[in-house]
Amino acid sequence: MTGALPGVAPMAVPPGAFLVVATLLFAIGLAGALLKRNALSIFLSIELMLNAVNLLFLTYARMRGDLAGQMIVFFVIAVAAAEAAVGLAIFVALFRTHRTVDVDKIALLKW
Amino acid sequence: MPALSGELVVFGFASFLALAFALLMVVQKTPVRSVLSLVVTFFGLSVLAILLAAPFIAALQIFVYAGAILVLFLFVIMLLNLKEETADKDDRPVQRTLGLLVALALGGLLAGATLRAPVPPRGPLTGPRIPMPDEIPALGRLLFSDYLFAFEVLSLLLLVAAVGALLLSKRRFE
Amino acid sequence: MKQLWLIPALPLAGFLLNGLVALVASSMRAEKESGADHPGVPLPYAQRLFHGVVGVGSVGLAAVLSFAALVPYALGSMQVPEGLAPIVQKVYTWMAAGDYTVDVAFRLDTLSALMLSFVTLVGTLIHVYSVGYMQKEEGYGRYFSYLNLFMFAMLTLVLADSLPLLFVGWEGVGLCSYLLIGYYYDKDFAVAAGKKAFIANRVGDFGMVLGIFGVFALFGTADFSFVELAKRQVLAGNAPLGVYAVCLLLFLGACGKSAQGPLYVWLPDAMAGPTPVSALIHAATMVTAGVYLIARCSALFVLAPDALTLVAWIGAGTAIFAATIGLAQNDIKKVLAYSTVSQLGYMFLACGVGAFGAGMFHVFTHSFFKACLFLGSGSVIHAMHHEQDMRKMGGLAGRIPQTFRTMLVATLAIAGIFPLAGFFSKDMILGSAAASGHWVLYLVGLFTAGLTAFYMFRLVSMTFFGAPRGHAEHAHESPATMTVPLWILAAFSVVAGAVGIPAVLGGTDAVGRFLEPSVAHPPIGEMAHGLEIGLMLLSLGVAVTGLAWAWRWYGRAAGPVEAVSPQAHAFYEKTGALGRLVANRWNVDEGIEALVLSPFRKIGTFLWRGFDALFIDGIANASAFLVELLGDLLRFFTTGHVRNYALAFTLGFAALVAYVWMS
Amino acid sequence: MSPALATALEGAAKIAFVWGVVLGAVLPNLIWVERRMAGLIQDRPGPNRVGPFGLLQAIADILKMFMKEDVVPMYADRLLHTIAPLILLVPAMTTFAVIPFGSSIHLFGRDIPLVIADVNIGILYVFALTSIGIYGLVLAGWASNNKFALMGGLRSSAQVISYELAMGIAAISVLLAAGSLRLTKVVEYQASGTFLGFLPLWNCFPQALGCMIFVVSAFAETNRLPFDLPEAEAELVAGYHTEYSAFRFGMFFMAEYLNLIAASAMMATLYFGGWSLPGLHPTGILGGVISIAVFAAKTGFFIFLFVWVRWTLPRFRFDQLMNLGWKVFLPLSLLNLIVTGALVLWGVV
Repeated sequence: MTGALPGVAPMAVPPGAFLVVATLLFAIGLAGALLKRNALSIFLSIELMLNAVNLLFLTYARMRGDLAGQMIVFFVIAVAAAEAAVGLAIFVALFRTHRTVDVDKIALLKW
Repeated sequence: MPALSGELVVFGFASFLALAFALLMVVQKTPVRSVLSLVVTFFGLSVLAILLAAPFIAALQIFVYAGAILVLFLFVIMLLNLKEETADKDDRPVQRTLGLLVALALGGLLAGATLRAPVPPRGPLTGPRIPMPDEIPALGRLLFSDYLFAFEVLSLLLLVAAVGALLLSKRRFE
Repeated sequence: MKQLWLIPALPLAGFLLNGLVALVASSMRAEKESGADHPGVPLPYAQRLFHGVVGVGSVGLAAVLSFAALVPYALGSMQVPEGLAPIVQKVYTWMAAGDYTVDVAFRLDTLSALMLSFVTLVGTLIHVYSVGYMQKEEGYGRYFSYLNLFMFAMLTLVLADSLPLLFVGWEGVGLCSYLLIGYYYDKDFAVAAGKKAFIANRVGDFGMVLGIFGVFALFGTADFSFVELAKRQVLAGNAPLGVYAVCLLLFLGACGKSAQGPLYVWLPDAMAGPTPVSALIHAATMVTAGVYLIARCSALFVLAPDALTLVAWIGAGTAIFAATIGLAQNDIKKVLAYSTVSQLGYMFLACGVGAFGAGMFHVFTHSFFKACLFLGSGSVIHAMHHEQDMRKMGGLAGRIPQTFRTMLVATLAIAGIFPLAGFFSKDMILGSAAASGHWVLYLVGLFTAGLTAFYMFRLVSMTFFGAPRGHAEHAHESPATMTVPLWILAAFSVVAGAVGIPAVLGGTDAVGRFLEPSVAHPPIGEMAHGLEIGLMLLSLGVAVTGLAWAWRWYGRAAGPVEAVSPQAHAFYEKTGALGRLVANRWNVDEGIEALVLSPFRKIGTFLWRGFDALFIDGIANASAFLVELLGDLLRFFTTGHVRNYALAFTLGFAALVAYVWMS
Repeated sequence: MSPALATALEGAAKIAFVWGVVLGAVLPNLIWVERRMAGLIQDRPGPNRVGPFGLLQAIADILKMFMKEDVVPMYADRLLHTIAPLILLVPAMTTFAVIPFGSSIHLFGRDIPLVIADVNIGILYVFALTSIGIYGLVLAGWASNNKFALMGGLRSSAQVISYELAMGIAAISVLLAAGSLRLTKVVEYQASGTFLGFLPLWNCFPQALGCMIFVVSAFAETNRLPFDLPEAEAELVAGYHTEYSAFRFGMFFMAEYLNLIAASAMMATLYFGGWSLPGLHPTGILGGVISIAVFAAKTGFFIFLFVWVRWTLPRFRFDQLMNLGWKVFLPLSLLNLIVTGALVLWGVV
């Protein structure tokens, strides 16, 4: 793992550790998204994945000593907010019509 | 591997917290509980963010994610009054096993790839250097100069999302 | 006058105002009484007043402005021998393609000044007239908005400084003509007539557009500076073949608009529109646009003498042809329509022999007496409660004296009786025809003059003299709004000739000199004064003969409707087939139907049934079928379970990552 | 001793001081004050038996709570039911960390700023914690497995989220003026000059609207009357803490009052110049003490306001509450933001 760029304050914790944590979180989130049947839980898992990526960005930002990374995280969080609002609204509407949010029971994307 | 410093301890603790509760979130059957475990995970993440010299992002994480988005989740869960996932027997074993495998495989792949990857683009630094004592003004300046367009678009997106959510969750039929 | 653009802009504003108010009002009415237009239900007085004021006011103002513009210019231009330089005012750049730009620019030179003078004058008068004539009409507002729109288009056409802009006006007047012919849209024949006019014009405009392209190709510009270029080439004395083609194309356009040659067919049918419209659009202004175009491009035409000769022959042919048809028409407006066609023929004849000034002069005078005649006929129809068949009229002289007197004056004018306007203009044409050595054309023109005199006086006699037939007893004179314009026009048809009194009669052919700077004047042979005088007397004699003959046959027309004139009847009996042919308008419409339309219809049917339905649709259906097959195939992959999709997606992503890593 | 150790000691001392004051002194008396005020306003004596003027009433109450039986409903979610009060309590107690309760005093040869942690994200920190506090209510409501409690939880979450918006935007305009998220900076800014020449530069003057919004929203955030919908006795028995008893209930009780105190402190800090006072330039130990006193006085006033309002105003209806939050306060706060921006732009403030 190459260290930080020259001219950037060294980190007490090896950046690689952060990266590993991030990827693991991502994997966990992915597993959740694939395994859960409750739409809300899936959504939660996706949020987790988003945050894993955020962590990745922060780490790289720190490694490069570049604020841009944090900027991107900021945007991701904001977009996530919008996405959550709409997604949850969809689930509410869905529940109203189908009385469930179990994605296996709602196979609508079908001919 | 540097010596066991305070920072390292904090890192270990925080990351453990994050990972453990993330797992908990996935295995949890009760939606409410998984939400809560995710909240804890986010705490861990925000601690990590502070370690990465991004206190603002850390606070944002708590404020927006834990404080708003996940509360929204809780709110919806309670509104729909979702109890435990009904019928624990998953009628799609293939999906289950395959999903698990793929998830693990991808996780491994990504871990490997990220570790092998060099520090991403070695171009000139766009923003000012971190860590710095107070990065918030710098962030603000960046936000309203280089990222202004993105920022405006974002505001538009939020507006649209708000309207859309309102429209979707409005009771049309009764 | 600095703002030429105001002149067309005013009627445009009027159009917008009138149209808007009319729309709103009619929609409100539609809400009140179900159904928009109730024929015969007059509008509320306030609205009528508004439309009238706006309609007349805008055009009248435009007229005032244009006279304020052209009078000083004309006077100034008369002072200097070579005339003043044209005033060109650019409003804005319309199109810019590369280094070539088309501006919306307006041009005031002697030619457009001449046109401007009578277009605005007659236009205003006819607007005034319409206020009275259309009073009872439901579509009052619609009518005035269209009329204003027409004035806008016509003025654009006249003032345009470039062929493209002229073409805008050209199409604009075409559109308004269409709209106004079909003004009574609940009558099938009106609608059909509108369509006919539009399509016939399309044929012409096709030539027109190509002509414009051609001009651009020849001179690298389409604004009227090309005229100068053409002029210089006159000096150089070389006429490439292209010029010839372009001239023919432009002439085709002119034919369409001015109802020449086979394209005349739409004009008689156009009489389905309200009479003032026939007067304004289909007699005085729009139909002369063709002549104006030729005069405009005279410098170009001069380069292609053969084309000019063709113009002359077609003009002469149309003149006599239409005149013969005019002989046997019984619909008062139809007679006038054919007379218009015939007179336009004269104008083209003049242009053809190179006497563009004479042509424009006739345009000028003709606009007055023909407008007067049409308005007069309108007044008659008004008096007869929309009866147009002359056989059902007669003896109206005493009942509607003003109409009678004005129409009589106009008739004498068009017949070419000295010293009325028609005499000078027509005689100038005949004179130049003779002078240019086209004696055949001269004779044709002369004969046509006789015919003109005959059928025009026939019209007057059948309408005003003899014993009243049909409901002629209870005819009543029209309101002042209609008679006053009649008188004014009549006055003009008396004096308008004064501007063109030839040298021999002690005049100073003012028009000719006036137009000199803006139209070409190829050398036309000179005539001995004696001969000139002689020819004048001759044409005068012919005209008088025609009048007398008409009087003899129809003057004391009485008796039953079908046989108004025994002599005429007998005559047609004698001539037999020919007579019937004339009475049937030479079966032109039937001929066109047989030779042009039905083949086209057949081709269209084939393309529709055979090509479109089988081939094109076949392709579409086949592809749709294939897609469906494919869909049936893919359908098995869509389980509809989100998680499956997610899984597949992830697998793909994993594969991608693996690949990136390995490579 | 090493600077690190000194810093640690200093921090510990400050924490001890703040919590000591808040928990030991303010909280119990606050309970007493509230009940006495209630009495006063409702024209009855109120607690006056235990101790002089019933001053020991609070102690008595607390003792009672600890001695009562702690009941957990049968079908409740035990875990969540247990931790819910804690989730509510902890943020309430940690909020004070960033609030500057005084200028700074010079002690033992070191300059000690009178704030526990002067972090550069001060206000954000406070908001983050309050937003965490919601979980306490929501979970309490949900875990009790009781419809009233659930309703209470739902209401509280909806209400708090809604009013956080208006509150946050109001606060943003404060930051705009102060130019920093640091609460110390905010206070210094307010102490720095005058507004329109004769007023102190307290944000409550240039941003009267924002101040009003913030104060009212604070009532909603702390679930105090007239916005105590989550625990509306009339409709929901006791709302989210219906199923709580003994010291668990006590925790909710404490948390509510702590939030109340924290909110008052925030108002004082954001809008009323914190520890500053026009013409007062605290120096040395005495100055520090005075500044603390000033701060305490301001906070005290707002606490009093809270109590006063509670016993004076009737409760809103929930839809009214929501309308007020979304349709009135949110636009108004935005307006306030714009106006403040203009003021800053033209250098008025």
